[in-house]
Amino acid sequence: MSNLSGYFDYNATTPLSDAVKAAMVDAMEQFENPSAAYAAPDGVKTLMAQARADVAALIGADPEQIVFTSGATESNNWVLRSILECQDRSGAFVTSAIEHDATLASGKMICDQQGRDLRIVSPDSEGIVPASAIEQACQGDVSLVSLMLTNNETGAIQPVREVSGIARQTNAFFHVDAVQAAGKLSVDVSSLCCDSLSLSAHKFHGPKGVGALYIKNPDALTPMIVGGGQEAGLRAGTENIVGIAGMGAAAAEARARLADRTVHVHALRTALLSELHTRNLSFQVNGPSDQAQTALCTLNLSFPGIRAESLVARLGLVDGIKVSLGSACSTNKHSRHSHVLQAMGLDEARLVGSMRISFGRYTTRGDITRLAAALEDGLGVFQRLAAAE
Amino acid sequence: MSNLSGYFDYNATTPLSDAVKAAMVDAMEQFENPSAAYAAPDGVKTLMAQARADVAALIGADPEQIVFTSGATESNNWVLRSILECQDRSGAFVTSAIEHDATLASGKMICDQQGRDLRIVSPDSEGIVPASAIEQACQGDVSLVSLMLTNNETGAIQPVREVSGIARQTNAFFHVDAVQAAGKLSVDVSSLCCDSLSLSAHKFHGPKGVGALYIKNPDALTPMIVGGGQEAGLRAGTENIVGIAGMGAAAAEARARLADRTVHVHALRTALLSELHTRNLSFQVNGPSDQAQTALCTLNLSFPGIRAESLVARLGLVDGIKVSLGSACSTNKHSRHSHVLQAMGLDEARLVGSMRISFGRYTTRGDITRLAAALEDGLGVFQRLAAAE
Amino acid sequence: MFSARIAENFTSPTHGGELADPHIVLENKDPVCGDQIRISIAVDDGSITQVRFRAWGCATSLATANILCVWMEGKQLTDCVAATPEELAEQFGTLTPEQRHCHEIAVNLVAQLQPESVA
Amino acid sequence: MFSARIAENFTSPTHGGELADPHIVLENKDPVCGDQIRISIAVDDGSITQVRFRAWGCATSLATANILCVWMEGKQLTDCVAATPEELAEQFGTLTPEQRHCHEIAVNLVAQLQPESVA
Ligand SMILES: Cc1ncc(COP(=O)(O)O)c(C=O)c1O
Ligand SMILES: Cc1ncc(COP(=O)(O)O)c(C=O)c1O
Ligand code: FES
Ligand code: FES
Repeated sequence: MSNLSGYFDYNATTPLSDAVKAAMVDAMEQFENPSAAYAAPDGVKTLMAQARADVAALIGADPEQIVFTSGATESNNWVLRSILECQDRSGAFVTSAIEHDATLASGKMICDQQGRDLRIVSPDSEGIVPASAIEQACQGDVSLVSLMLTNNETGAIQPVREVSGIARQTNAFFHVDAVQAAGKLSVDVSSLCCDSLSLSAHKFHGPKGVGALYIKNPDALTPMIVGGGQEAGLRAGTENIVGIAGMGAAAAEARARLADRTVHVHALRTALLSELHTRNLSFQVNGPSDQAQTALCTLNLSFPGIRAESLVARLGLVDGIKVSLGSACSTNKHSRHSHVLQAMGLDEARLVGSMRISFGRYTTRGDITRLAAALEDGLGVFQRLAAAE
Repeated sequence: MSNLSGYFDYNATTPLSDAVKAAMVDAMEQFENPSAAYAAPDGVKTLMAQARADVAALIGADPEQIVFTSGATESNNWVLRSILECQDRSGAFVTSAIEHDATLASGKMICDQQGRDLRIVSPDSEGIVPASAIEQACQGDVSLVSLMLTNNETGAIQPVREVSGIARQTNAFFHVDAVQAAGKLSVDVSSLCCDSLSLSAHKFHGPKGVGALYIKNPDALTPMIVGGGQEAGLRAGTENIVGIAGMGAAAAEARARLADRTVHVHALRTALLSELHTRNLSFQVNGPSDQAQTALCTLNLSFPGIRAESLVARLGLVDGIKVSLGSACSTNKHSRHSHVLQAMGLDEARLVGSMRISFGRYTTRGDITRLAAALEDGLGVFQRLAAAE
Repeated sequence: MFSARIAENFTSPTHGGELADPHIVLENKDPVCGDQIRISIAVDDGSITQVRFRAWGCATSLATANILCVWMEGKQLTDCVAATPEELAEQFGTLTPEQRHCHEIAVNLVAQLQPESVA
Repeated sequence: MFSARIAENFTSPTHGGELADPHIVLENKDPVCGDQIRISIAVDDGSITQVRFRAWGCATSLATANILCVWMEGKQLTDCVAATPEELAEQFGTLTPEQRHCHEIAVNLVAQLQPESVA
């Protein structure tokens, strides 16, 4: 694990754990086609079945309800396309303003093409989408409701359980993006009462480019990718065996470590906040004030009077510390501000001054001190450079 | 490479080469998100750029024309959806009866939904789709023409170059499924004159679940999967870094070994045919009589009076030899006969008696003798058991 | 994909062949898949003394033929006639959905056994 | 993502600060991103003797401010005035498309330099 001590971008992606790497290396020897007719590919089938069982167990699902995909972007796109394009449902699509672009951008595209009613519900200033606001948006004919379980930028936990009741009442299909929750918080599909739920392996020490979609009733979705009938006909294409083996191992490990993780991450967060206070740094937390409503591995901060872009760059160049300016994906595009923080109604100065710190399994108490010291140093430098303004 | 000596199913999938495994293991250390804002993920970016360049070089494309996907099933589905769904093109979809289901099944589904004219062109009895038949099907308004370069079941090489001229004349978008050709024959997109072309890594010793789409003019396609803007906005989703590294290494190796491969595969085919003749086995070759029109690694045979299902099962159970009954994917479904051989007009007995033998890099001359001996033995057993009929 | 029982009866059939002068012949040709089985049976004093099969078909149907022969040989003819489909199914062990078709063939063959079928 | 030149001027700015009694002050506030730069300049006999900057902005704009200071200090004022955008661009090395914005800011700042700007 080269130089993980400065890594504070666990929400963007996580390193493969040793157990995951070992599972992937093992799977490299399982080369036969899972669809072959002859007697031998038992190894591959066992591997797939084990991985499916492990992923299912992580979220309290049955293995038959798990379909492997190329990641949560595909999983989210699939649900949207399947419900909004392939079925005779002409009702509105209700979602939140803080979803990942895998939901928001594809939802906009599809609804635009169809002239379908797209209702985007805003969060409150702490980044939580009120169930009541979703309820209000769910007037009349609604085909699909999609809500994330944990926001990637703020860690805010959304009222998914309540919203599932609202969706059920309006007869809408209810999808949950659990990418930032699975493997981090306890996720149970039956208590969430969702119709589908997406996962991505690389957020919990599995490989990138492999994910899953839980589907409560697999008949409810039409396939997006059609061909050789893999994944019970729901998702065609020769299976990503090495990736799926990695995802299974990651799920098993995440499940086993969940309790330890919670303690670890809580301690790190408490330590970071107290170090920032001790150093007299002024900052604001963007996200829920109530820790019970927050995935504690995420700390979105604004430093007043500071342009976070510079601070993040300095942390990277001078201190070898990696934090994120909003969602990692945004740097591919030309958006100026995090759409999540914007939707929360934060003012310009707070938007400009915001960064996301996220930590996890390999983060140590010492790393936290290093981060706090680097923040103190950088804030001093930029305050001095800007002194006259 | 455990027990590859009985493996004769290279067209279904191939084992990872050592170089590919090494590239994948290396890539497991490159965990950072390629979209991250901080200074560090140079490793990941370099890896992606190298893989893209290697895949591009394999087919004579520019790196900017290569988009990584989760495999050729996705690549084919994407082109069909993009051209047939997202654009203002209402013309027919012309394709052949011998395409992979990643084209045929998705084409049928999409055209059904839209009431679009689907024109499926039959091959001749040797498995080659005559360019003249495509030309005839291309009357009036045609939006998309899709043709495979090499058939997976017979090895028949299709007249792609000629068909590209026909497609151009009718103003149709021209897609080529080169999954069974890339890394096996020399494939050059500029001489093929296609608008897009799909590849799958696992057919040339790369990993399963990663592929690519060559797009001559990347603006010509709308994305199927939308989100974080990866792959220049054409294919969203966190990239399958380990898989892409493997595909790049596989492409580089396939390119370097192409000349050697041709010699090796030709020798194996000649040896197998001569062993079958020496042993006085009666069989028919399903596919082109002209070797110049055949990918020589594929030998589709029918044994008169034999039910191939039993022979294939016996080879597997008794001899540890793996050959295929038609396309591997079919075993997931309930189709009785290969749609390819059926389209060629073979009679029932020949269909029932057919199997596909495909070989490649790790096949030895000794393996060929083993296979011929096992075929002789199995044919004898079944002929004796059926003697009275 | 094949149970051990199916695999063994398929790869090492013990009862292939044809009796020169059988007392009973059972025949099945499946209208769907074309698989054929022909079983020749020798009966002595109500007891089945020898059974042989010829077959052309899928691996499971070849195994089915052999399993049937083994099952019948040495039995009383009347016991075989009286066997229920469930008893027959036991001989095959677990079958995948596609293989269950072969159980039907077996039932069909055994149904041709009549006490009076011995000349 | 940052050239070595930008990275160095950003992480180790040599000319941060403000002159107590500047002869010239250049100022830019970008209407789009809000980035601000203020450069104070001391001139002696037509020659720029000291330059310091204050800035609030992105990494590239902070680097820009420092690069400009280094470039001006020790030059003849008239030479700076006469500098073409291309000459200025050379000081920055290769910029990504987004960073080119900072070159424009530099051009804009230098354009405020007038021979007569010295009181
Ligand atoms: C001709 C052809 N096209 C498409 C595919 C599907 O590609 P993939 O295995 O990457 O899903 C295959 C192989 O399975 C193939 O042989
Ligand atoms: C909430 C959320 N949804 C979806 C995604 C997209 O998943 P993937 O990275 O597997 O494409 C991400 C992460 O990138 C995410 O944070
Ligand atoms: S397929 Fe018909 S009996 Fe086996
Ligand atoms: S972002 Fe405006 S100057 Fe850098």
